[in-house]
Amino acid sequence: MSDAIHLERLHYRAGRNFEIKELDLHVPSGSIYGFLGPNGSGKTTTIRLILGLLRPLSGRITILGLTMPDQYAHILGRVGYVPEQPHLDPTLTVRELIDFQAAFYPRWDRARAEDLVQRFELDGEHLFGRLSKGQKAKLMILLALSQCGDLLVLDEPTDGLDPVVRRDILSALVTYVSERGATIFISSHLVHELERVCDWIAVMDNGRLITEAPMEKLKHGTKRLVVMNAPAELVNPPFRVLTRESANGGGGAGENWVVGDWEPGMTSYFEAVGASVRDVIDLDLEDGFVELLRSFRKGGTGR
Amino acid sequence: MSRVLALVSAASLLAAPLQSQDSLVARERRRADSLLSTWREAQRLADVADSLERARATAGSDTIAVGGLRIIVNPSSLPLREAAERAWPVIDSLYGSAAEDLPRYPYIFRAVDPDSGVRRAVLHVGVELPWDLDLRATSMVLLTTVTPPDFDPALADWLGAALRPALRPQDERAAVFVQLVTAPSEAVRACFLGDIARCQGVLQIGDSTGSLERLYATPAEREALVTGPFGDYFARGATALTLQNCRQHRVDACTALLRSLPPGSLPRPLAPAARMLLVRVALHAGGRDAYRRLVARPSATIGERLSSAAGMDIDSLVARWRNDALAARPKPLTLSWWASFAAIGWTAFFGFCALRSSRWRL
Amino acid sequence: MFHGIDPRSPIPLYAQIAERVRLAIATGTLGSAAPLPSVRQLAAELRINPATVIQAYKDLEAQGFVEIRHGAGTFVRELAPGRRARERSQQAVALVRKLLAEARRSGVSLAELQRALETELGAKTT
Amino acid sequence: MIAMFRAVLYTQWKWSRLIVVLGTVAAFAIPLLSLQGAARPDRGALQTQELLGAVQSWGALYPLLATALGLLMAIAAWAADHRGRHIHALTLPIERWRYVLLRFGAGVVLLAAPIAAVFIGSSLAVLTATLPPGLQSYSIALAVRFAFAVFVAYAVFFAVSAGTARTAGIILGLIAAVILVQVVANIANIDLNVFGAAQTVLLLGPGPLAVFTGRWMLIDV
Repeated sequence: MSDAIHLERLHYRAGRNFEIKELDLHVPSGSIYGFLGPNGSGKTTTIRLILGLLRPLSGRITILGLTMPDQYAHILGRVGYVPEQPHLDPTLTVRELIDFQAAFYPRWDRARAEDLVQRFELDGEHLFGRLSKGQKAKLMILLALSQCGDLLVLDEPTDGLDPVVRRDILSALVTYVSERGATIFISSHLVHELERVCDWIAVMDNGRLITEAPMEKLKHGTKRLVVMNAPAELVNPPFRVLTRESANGGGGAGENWVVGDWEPGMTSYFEAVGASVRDVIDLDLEDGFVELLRSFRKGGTGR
Repeated sequence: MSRVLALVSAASLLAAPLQSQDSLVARERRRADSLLSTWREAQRLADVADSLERARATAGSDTIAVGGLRIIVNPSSLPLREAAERAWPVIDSLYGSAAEDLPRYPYIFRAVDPDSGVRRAVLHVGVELPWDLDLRATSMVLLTTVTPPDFDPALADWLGAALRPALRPQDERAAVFVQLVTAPSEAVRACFLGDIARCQGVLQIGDSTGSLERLYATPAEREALVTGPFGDYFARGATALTLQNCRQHRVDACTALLRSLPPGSLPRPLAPAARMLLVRVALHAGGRDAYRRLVARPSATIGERLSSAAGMDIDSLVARWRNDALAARPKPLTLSWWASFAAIGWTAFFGFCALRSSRWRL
Repeated sequence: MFHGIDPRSPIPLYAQIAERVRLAIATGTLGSAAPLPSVRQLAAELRINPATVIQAYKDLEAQGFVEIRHGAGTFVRELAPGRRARERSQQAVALVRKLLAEARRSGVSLAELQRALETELGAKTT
Repeated sequence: MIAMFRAVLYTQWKWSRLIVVLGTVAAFAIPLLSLQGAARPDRGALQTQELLGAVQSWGALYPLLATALGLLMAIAAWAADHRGRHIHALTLPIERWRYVLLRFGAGVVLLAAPIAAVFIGSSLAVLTATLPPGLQSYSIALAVRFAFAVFVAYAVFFAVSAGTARTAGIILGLIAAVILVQVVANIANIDLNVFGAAQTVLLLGPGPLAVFTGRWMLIDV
């Protein structure tokens, strides 16, 4: 069980209109795990379930090998959390907040905190309420990193921040990972950022997990094909057909397909069924993500 | 001869009115006598009516006799016998040998159902008791309604209350202590500090002349007395002006006003409890016949009667009274231990509620 | 040396990094025994996953370009003289191949491509 | 554990500084003001009664001050958490009951200042004033009663403000239920005196408010 976060058949319902059913999530420890999904897809809810802020109806949650919610105090001691909205008290100054957090975390690294204060150019005597959005985000990251936790759970840490602040935060995160070998669980809908940093990606929509795969497999496994005179029905293809449209104005039987789990050698399959692949176009993570979502919403195959 | 005749006629003329005067006087006397006889007749009739009423009230009810107590009551479930057995020793210890005359003053009770609405014959003699009283309440009734044997008016006036056994002697002594400390009169404070003579003055057991000086010596007291209880009494009429002067701290005006009060209406610095305690101390010191000696000479001054009852001179009696009062400082009404435990308990309880009600998760 | 790394391109990041290092070695900007930036430093600078940098360095070591001394860092190996020339010609071939694929996709015929090359090269040599 | 308590204490102090300082000054001043009258021997024997009257009237301020301190400190304790919807507190690595205990303890420690001020104030007042004969000072008893009043008030309001709207609703529901029962009893003229019972339970007897309704006399017989 080397997973930092292990969710099994998680079931949670909030009111009538939102529900998480049969959620299985495995975050390998030491990885940077991206958690993609449109707004309102249950990302924040999942994070709150992971941190024990919410109690699921059923399902097992194992964080860093400890079961939640029984040992939630120990778990939280080793997890750094940065929420979507600042959750710190605006009437305390930066220095006071740092001292407050320091008292609660056994492995608090005062040197790292001081270093980050310098690097993020934060003014110790400034009231948290009066900090800018970027400074607040930096302070929360600072607090999370200074805890020297084995797992960082970040809920859209760089959302709505200017590139300079984002760059500082990302480099601080990456430095931390390389120094401590910690696991990072980033939920975001800034695909480029995740593409750059993550080595695992999960996509979630409307409370259900669409796919969970290493970045390379997900990114290179999704291709757009220009296929000529393809047969209507395909008999158990080695790849997954996400969407299939007839090319507009391509003349004849040209079709645009988007396929998942694509391996380079699979064009041979088309020759076997008498079709031909005129072109294989690579998709970056964003296009792949959009296609995945679209096919999923049209009721395509789950995984 | 004529002058003599003239004198005689003049005298007779003069005497006529005198005679009529005499006849007037005689007539007046005759009328007074007849009034007196009709008054005695009425008195006799009243006694007869009383005895008839008494006979009617006591008709058909049995009599309980315990020690000197006689209780005439209609048959009921009231535990009168046991109550009498508990009350008699207390009464006997108070009145001592005089308790033997108590049978002359029997209790007359009528046990009634407190809830019933039926109209009952109005009873002019005796007391109606609800028949569901428990033992303690019944003995309490016996103690509080005993008629002190041959209790003369002079003693009653001075005491201000009937002399009956004290239900809670300790509270009475504590009340006296509080009065000695808080009474707004220099004399009382001096008595509290040990001046036995001032104590006697305040207890008003000596001669009653010059009481104003003795009881309300300082100007502040007199002014407080005038502007306080007698404020509106003096406000009307001629005394309004002197009242105004008295308010401007002119002590002579205040003194004049107080002197103008009818005798005996000067408020007493000490409440009846103080004098009651003095009598109890005297009876206690005097032994069994103390009460009899106390009521023996109604014409003597209170001081003499008390000292004869107590069998000691008045100064040492008052000194003993003062010591008793001072020894009875009331227990300070600070936080009792169970209240502190209750407070701690409630604090812990609400602390626990805070835990239960605080948010364990979002 | 590593500017312009594009995470969105289909070529994986570790491949791009390895490419840039080989190019640097080929053009001589990285002399023999020159140190490469540490994993932590490069990852922080490019804001990419340290694992990606490690993989890139491992590939380079497999191809014999660099040598990873544990604890001391990564250094360029001593290359045989011909190796740099061969590396450069491989780079040229890769470039040409990319050019041809691009031409085909945009429908340019081989003849036109050749004429454009001569005019460009001609302009360059005169 | 000590470090955590110090951290919580510091934040609590920062939020309730004003309350504690004002409370301490008031708690120190009331006993002194109540004994002002003692210094007028010219009133002679009247001084005793006037002094007792003054002490009695000033005495009524103690329970009010105690309630106010309890209420404001409880609000200060939970205001920040409510603003942040408890997320920060719930992500701290300690059990919830330990966190609530720390908050409660911090409040109690801070409330010690006004309590000490009452004791010091009353002792000072008693020393400086010349009491009429027969009267005694009860500064310790007063301070102890004040302490209990403050702690009970703090505990009550701490419980209420710690809770969610749901618990506040429950409490209000309870009160409404009691009123309803009383009204129904009156209509059906059942002999049921709920208010009387509630009053005896709460105020007299060992109820939570008994400590408030006692005698707040610094000077007494």
